[in-house]
Amino acid sequence: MDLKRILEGALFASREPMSIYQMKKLFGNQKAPTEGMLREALASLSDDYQARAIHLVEVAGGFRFQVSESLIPYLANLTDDKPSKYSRATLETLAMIAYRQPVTRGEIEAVRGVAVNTQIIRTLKERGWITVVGHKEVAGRPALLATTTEFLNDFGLKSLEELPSAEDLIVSPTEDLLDQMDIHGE
Amino acid sequence: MDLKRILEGALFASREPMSIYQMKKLFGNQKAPTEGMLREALASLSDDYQARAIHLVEVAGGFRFQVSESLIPYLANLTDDKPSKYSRATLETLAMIAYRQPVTRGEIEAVRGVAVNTQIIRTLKERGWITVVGHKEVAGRPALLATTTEFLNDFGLKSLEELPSAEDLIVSPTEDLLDQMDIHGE
Amino acid sequence: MINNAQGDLRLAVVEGSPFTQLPQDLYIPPDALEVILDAFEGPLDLLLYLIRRQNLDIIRIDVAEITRQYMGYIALLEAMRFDLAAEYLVMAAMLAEIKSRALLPRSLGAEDDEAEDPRAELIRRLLEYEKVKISAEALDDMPRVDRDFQIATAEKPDSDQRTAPPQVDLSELVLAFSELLARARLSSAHQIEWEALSTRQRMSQVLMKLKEQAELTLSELFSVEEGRAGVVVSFLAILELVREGLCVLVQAAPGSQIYIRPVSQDV
Repeated sequence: MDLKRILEGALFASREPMSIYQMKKLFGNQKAPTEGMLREALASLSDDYQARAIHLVEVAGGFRFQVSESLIPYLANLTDDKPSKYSRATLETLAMIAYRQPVTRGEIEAVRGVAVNTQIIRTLKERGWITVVGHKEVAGRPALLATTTEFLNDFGLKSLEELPSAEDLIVSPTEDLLDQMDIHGE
Repeated sequence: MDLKRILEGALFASREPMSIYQMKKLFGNQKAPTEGMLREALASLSDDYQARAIHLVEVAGGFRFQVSESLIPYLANLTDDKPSKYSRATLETLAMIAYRQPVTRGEIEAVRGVAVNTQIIRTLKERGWITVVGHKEVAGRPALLATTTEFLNDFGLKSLEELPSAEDLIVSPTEDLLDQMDIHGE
Repeated sequence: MINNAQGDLRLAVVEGSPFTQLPQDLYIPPDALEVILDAFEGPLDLLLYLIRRQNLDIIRIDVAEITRQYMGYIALLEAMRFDLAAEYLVMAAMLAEIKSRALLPRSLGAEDDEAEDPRAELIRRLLEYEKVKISAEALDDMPRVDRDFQIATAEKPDSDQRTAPPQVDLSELVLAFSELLARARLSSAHQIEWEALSTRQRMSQVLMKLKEQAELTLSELFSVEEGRAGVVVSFLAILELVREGLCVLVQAAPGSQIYIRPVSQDV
């Protein structure tokens, strides 16, 4: 497959801007194209989309496809203003990472008893709340996940120690848990 | 802006497949195009992408752009997250639900000859592939399980009829089983 | 193509080579037993395997022979003290019953009892199960999102700025975790002692630093401002990282600088 097609597919599959470094990474053990070749292919790709409703743009983190601004009025008709919510699976995964970091996906699965969907990890990474801090030296070298500074900021915490102890909550479920639930009362 | 461009932009902006209904919604208070017009524009759009690394496909939930399967080996170099693999028990349970829906857990157990682990059901629900569609009016009112539109979308299907026919897989046991075994021979 | 007479057990062809003596074939190395038990999805699956292995047609199974082999497995598994699911034993009893019925004289006016023929019932179940098994394989072979193909998307135009991401309240997070703990506690298999959060946080920080620098001196990880408690936390974190095999400590000579490195570095 030619370079331009590979980049095109990868850019559309990626949810974040792709850097030149990542584009090279696409080729794994094969010989990666040079930056010059990549930029040339990107320029040609950008031309291909000149007349379309999406454009290849360069932003801080690299390149990405972006829907043209002229679509804003149409897209606005689609959104209903109901605020979205994270699924319980996502919250539990985030909680596991916050409280048990650094932790692998397998370890999260062991406690949750359910496979953790790749999508969930991706959502949390995109949100900027978790990051890969290393790899565990066991079969498959699973990524070790931890929370970020952004996570602390967004939750108004100075450090992880300020996370309320969940263990205390289940010690006396009758009182604390009920209080907790009152806050969110379903 | 012409209809094709609007659809193109909206399809790329959406993470979920877009139904004809949603496409009409794009036009808000303006006069919406007819389904015929939309389908014509979609067909033309699909042609435009014929030679590219992405394709317009129709699945149960509507239309979406998809990156070609040929890109998978490249994309795999980018990420540590391996897509979840499902155990045979999970796949067999899913197959029972897909082919026999709506079905109770007891019915699945009767056919498989073993108890169905709660976790399997939970994994499939969490993945969004199955859901409870009702309760059987027998003792215990067991939940009736069925597959979701998301299941069809994720497997690239327009409807359940597109599932490979279980009957075809084993046509007539007396004659074809031997052939089957040759094919699947371990 | 295999051309053996149906039902002739002594002439089964397995993977191209003729078998005349099936019984020996039943031997399984003891350490393989666990693997084997894991590999089967239940008694029907095991039976199906026994039948397929001999290239036999399900509807012509020789119940006596299959029962013998099945019992052989069960006996082996029991001898190895594997916890057999009750289903396996129920099946053993069922097979034994079918076998004993087969030994009885044919007629005795039981022909009107066709519907209750346990052999027919077993064959029906085997055929039905095989269908599910093959459907499951076919399902797994189908292209699936994220594994075999990706959804193509482009960033929404700027001003529209995608519907704000979901907001999460700290208490929601704590609640999710406490519920998770409560659930994990029910299936008490996961009684793992975890270090204090401060240690785990420090572990993450050390790993994050190592991602940038690949090698750090131990002293770089201690900071005077944190005081004694901070040093203890760092120290515990490093020990835990080493214990979990995530980092190694390297010292060139006694008394010289100690370095910490990730276990393997992709260069």
